[in-house]
Amino acid sequence: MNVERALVSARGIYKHYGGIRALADVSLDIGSAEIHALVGENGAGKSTLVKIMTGAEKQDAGQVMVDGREAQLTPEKARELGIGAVYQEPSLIPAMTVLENVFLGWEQRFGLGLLDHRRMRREAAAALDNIGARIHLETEVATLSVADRQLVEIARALVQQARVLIFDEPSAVLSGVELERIFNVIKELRSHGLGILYISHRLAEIFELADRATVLKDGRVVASRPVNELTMEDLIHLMVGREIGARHLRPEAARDRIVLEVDKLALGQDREPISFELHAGEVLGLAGLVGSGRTRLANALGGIRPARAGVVFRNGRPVRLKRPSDAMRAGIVVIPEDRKREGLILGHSVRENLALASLKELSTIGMVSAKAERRLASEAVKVFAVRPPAIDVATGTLSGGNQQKVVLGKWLVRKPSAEVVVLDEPTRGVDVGAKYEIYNLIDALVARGSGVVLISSELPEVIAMSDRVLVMSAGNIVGELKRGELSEERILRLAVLGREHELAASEGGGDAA
Amino acid sequence: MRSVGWPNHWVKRQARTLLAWSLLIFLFLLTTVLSETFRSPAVVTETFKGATFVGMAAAAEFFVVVAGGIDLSIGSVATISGMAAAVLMNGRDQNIPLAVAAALGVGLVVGVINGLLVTWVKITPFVATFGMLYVLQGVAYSYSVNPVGQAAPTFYNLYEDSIAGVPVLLLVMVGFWGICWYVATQTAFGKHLYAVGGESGAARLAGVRTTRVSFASYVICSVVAAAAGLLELTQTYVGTPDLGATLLLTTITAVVIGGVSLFGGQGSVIGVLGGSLVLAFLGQFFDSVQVNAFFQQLIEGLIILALLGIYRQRVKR
Amino acid sequence: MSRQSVRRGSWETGFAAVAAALLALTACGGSSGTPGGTKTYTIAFISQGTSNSWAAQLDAVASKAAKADGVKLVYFNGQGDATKQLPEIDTAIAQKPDAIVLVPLGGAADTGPVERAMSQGIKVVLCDSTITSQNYTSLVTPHAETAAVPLAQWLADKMNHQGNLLYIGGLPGNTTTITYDQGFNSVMQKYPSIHIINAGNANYSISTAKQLAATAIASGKTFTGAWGVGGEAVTGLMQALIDAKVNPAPPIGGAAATNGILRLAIQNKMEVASLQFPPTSSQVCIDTAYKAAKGETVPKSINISDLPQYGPILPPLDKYYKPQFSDDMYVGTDSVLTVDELKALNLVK
Amino acid sequence: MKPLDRTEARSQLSTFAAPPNQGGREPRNVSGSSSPRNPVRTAGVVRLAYESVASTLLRLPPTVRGYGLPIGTSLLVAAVVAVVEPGFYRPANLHVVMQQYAVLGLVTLGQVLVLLVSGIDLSVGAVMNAALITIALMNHYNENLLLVSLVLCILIGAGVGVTNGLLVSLRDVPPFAATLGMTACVQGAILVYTKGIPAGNIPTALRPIALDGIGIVPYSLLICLAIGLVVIVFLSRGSYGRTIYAVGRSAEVARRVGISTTAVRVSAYTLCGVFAALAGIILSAYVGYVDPAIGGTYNLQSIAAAVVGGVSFIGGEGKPAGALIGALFLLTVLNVTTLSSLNPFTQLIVQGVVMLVAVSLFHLIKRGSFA
Repeated sequence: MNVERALVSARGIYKHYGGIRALADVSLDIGSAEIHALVGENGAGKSTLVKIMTGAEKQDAGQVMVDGREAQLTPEKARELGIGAVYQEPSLIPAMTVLENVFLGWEQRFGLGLLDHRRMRREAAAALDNIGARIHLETEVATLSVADRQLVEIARALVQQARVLIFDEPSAVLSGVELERIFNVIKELRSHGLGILYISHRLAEIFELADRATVLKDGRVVASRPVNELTMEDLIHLMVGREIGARHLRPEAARDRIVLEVDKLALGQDREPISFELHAGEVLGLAGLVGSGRTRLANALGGIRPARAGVVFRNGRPVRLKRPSDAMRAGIVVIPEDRKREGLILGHSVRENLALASLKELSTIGMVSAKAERRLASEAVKVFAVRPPAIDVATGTLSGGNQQKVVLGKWLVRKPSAEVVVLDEPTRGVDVGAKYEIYNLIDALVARGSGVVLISSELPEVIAMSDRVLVMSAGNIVGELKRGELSEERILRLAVLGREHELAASEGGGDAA
Repeated sequence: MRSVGWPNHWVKRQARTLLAWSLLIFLFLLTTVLSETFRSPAVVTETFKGATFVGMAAAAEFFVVVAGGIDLSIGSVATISGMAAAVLMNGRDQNIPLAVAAALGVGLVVGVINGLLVTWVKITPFVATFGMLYVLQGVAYSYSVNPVGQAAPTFYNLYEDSIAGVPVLLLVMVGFWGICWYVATQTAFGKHLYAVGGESGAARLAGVRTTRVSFASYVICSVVAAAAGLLELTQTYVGTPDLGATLLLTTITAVVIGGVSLFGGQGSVIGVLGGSLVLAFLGQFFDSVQVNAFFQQLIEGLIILALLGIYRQRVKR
Repeated sequence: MSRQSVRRGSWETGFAAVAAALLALTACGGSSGTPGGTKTYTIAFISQGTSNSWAAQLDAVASKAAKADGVKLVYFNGQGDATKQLPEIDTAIAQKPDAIVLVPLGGAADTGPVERAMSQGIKVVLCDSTITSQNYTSLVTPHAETAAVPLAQWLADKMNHQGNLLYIGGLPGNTTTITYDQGFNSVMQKYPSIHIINAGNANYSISTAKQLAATAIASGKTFTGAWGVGGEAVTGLMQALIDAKVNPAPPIGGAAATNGILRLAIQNKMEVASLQFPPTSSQVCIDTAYKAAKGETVPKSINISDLPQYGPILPPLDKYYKPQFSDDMYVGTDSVLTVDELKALNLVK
Repeated sequence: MKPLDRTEARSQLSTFAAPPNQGGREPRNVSGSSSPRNPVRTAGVVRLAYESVASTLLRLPPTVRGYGLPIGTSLLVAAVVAVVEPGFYRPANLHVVMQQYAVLGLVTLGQVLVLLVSGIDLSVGAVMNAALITIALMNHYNENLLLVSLVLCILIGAGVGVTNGLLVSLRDVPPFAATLGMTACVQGAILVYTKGIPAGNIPTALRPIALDGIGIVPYSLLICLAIGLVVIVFLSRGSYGRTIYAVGRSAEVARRVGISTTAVRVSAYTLCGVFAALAGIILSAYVGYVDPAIGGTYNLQSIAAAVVGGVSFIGGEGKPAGALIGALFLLTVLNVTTLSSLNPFTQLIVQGVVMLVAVSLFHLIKRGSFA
């Protein structure tokens, strides 16, 4: 694409953070009516580029051109020039209303700074309507679901007459219907002539959505081509620089011993109680849309948010799960979805994070043994292949994948080791290399006889890893699929439509879409 | 979780403000029932007038607190601005404009310094304004330990004058609170204050100039505090270095009773007005009903804790 | 979310219930009749309020005096806080009392409200401390300025008019502090050989005074005399000298005499000259206000120190010290209140 | 040729001098001086001075910055004091400083615990007052109850702390407001109980705690340092310390590893209350006379000491040892200004300015930048 036609283009961007190179000579064009995908492993520099193109950070060298002219971007300037962004971590103020958030930093006013409430209300309502979002304007954002928050952010970009819209991994927090909705919105926006920069880890999405893909690796552009000239293998190759062979399936677990039995666990009002069993050496996939109750179930098992009723048996004995320490005592471990908020203390060193769940074991008369702690941390760093393998660096400086390894390490180095491990989206926001290391870890877990519950929105991952899959929808388990029955369509159909439809569909001959 | 709004979302959002005002109405009724002396318009009017100084200082503090900061120096700003105005007025009407300008100028200078210390040098607001408190007190006392200056007659008559039976002071206050309400709710800047106090990172991404906003909040705070000191001069006639010393805690109490979250990002001007009136009417309650005065502070404390217990603040993550 | 709103609901209900109950309760005891016959005068007593033991004794004496005079005393609690007391004066004016007795907290700041009261024909008696203007009915106080003179003179003489004088200040800006300093300075400027070492302001706090004095004493300077503004400063000074084992202790001057200061002085054989700054003066204040309310002419200024029972306290101190009473009792309070009344104030051991 | 503004020149120069792909250097030195979001165009000279200090400090190796600088700064302060006010080092004065330090140090230790769990305690002064009143009233008639009264003081401190902690952790009340309300309650209760006249005695048997000691070192200081040592050790090495830091930095993560955040918070406030009560006892012993406003300035002083010593308001940042040094620094400034026989009002200004400069310097050392 030539520069004249591009709405926004980056030219030879360099950026360093404290001696670490984030971007080097990166150039990129976003044209009108184009969906441009930006892919790359974690730490490849995608987020940095987004920050620079939205004015949130300043490049060390290079230029950002808008309509062919060089622009000194600040967040306000970028907005004025029509560059909008939907961030991975929502940039909304929870305590403020939808309306206030949509127009934050872009308030429409009469003279004297008086706000034109009527006009803002009208425009916001129109924008939300446009993308099919049914959200009340006076609702406090704190009470909205993640998907709705993203819609609010899109509405925000729309009222600000953005011509270029940057999506920073929306699919990381969405799944299924919600994602489909966002995709439709994005395509609709393209048809109106907007330029879209779409960032994602999920390569399948790129092929569904994008016109063009740019691959970043170690802060450099390694390729920028139209999507129809690319295959999935090409993309993976470009991103990681090596082929990753298809994972071969683990031999099916011998389902002899039940390590966890969940009996009529009530997760909320108007929800059917949930029952299932988990065997030693088994990976039980838990699929479903975001908000289908998967995380709620995980939190109930971890004692993080106790269930309202029901019993959980460990090795046949009922256990109380009123608080996290109960679960820890019962040998149940829940690896949380949101590692930055729930999994790690970013200001702590890797060693301190790793030791956090084992404080009691490491202490005698209230004093933590420095030697035992170092031993534990060094061992974990080695076993979980944390890079760099230093135990005294601040956890916040690690990449997403390595942070995730620290979270896993924190829970899995505990002695005695947990027999039940619940992994909530363990590979979200993790680069391809780290992903496979995490899969190997799951293999190792089941090999030593633990039962694993794997919650994931990435269906290929669920299918490849699981011995059995439970599908949840609206807080209920709507179906169980054995290994032989697993396919993306079946899972998705269950997740979206619920049990009756699945039955009806299969009776009617199974003409799946 | 419902994504469609409730019909009572307004009540929910304004719950704290409503609570403060309910308390005020309750106090008002209680005092009316219990005390004969209170059933006089003059007494009620005086109580309202009595709330102006603390109320204005509370409004000043509101702007900083809602933007996520705190200003411990407002008492000394009010003191110094009052002294400066009294000295410059020196009892002469023609000096009023100069004196008013100087008093507000004092506020401006202190506000700019506070703002710079917090946003540029990046000292915790608590410590920056605490240090400022020391410095300003020292400056005030170094200038004079004795009362200084004299308010001009036209100026101090503001306290007693009335237009069509309505005290001028109350009109001034209605105007003042109106402006504060306007700035906080009807302007973009007001929205930005809440945004910066609520989630500064998100506000920055949304294009709000967060540094500028929190800087401005300190400037506004000090200027309004200076205006409060100026207004107090209508009541006292002379400038004195020891007046604002206890203002700080009273002010913060009013802000807290008014339902402003000290975590920032939540609260309303009308709530703060309610909070400062609650304090004034609570004092009036004790004076009118002649209850054992030793209980006053305890009851004040219990009210604060009870309200805070009811409010349940949203903790920032 | 739902759990939270349920909770909030129950709090609100509870709050409303308590409020309603209180309203109902208080509604019963509201009315009170106005006595017929002779006019009952109303005096608004704007006190320093619930802040320190001096104010508490002042209040107790005032209410006793009001009963004796048959006047209705309306009490205003200044809570020891000038900003809180200021608006109370104007509310008091709005209640149109026959007279106001004001114990000024912000002496300078109270100028405005007092002038407003006077302009409405309300008699204002200033009790124990003055304001900046001269526009009031009567001022009842030991004349701190003149009363400080004999004490300062005593101290200067004891120092043989030379050497270092350890000075602990009061509350800057406070009228009593200012007038007191004037009296002190008027004496000391006659003696250039006396070097005043200012250790700082104690803000009427014993513990601050003690810490300042201790630091000054530790600096190694020798002091031939010491002066404290306020009873708290004197007490802190004495404690510091005692604890630092300064022997012999330099002579000490300053107000105001409590039983405790006398006890310390006698027990440790210290020479202390002090001033009666009696909380009992509120009796005179109320009486004066009553007379003024009745329309009698009252003197513009009543110097408490001129009254025979309120003179300066110079060594020997034995005749002033009352071991049966507690440290907090100001010298002279027992001359007005009975032992039972003192007991009720925690003042009897 | 148009004369260049100094900062402008600098930034232009550095753009050429340090091509980004060379790496290694901190980029903030390059772009920091001309950030467009800066609220004010700052005077170039001040800024330059600032940054040269900042970059000098930054170039020091981390170990020097970690241990060397605090020690170096302390030595520097000690040297400055020796020149400005040599009287500071007189044994008698050191004795007085130690007596006063025991009180401030203890309160500061408590305050640090609360600050570390992202709280703040403004009720320490009230607890100190309550301690003094308790001792004075219970020993008014006889001194047999001394020990009982001391235990009661500690219980009161603990009670206030527990209430603060519960308000903060169970009802999510902002700590500032909760402890402020608590102050009003405690002071109010004192008033109601004493009717404004405390009228008791500080028993003479209590006084040696603060007045006597080994050489010039009073027992009170030994108590303070012993407690300080325990706090330092437990915060750096103990599992309790780990839970405190974890809760302060991320309560949610802490909760998920089975730490009861409520228990940790409440314990921090409780210890703070207990330390404040102890400080109240020691200060009572030191003053030796009933002063119902004994705790007056300790709320703000203890917070200032902690912050000067590097404890942050956001929780989980800072060390008790630093706070103890901060308290020493603060007390030294107060002592030296008192000794200096400056005008007391000038003393106030000096104290304020020194505090601001000290905190700024600390930030400078820690972040290495003012940008």
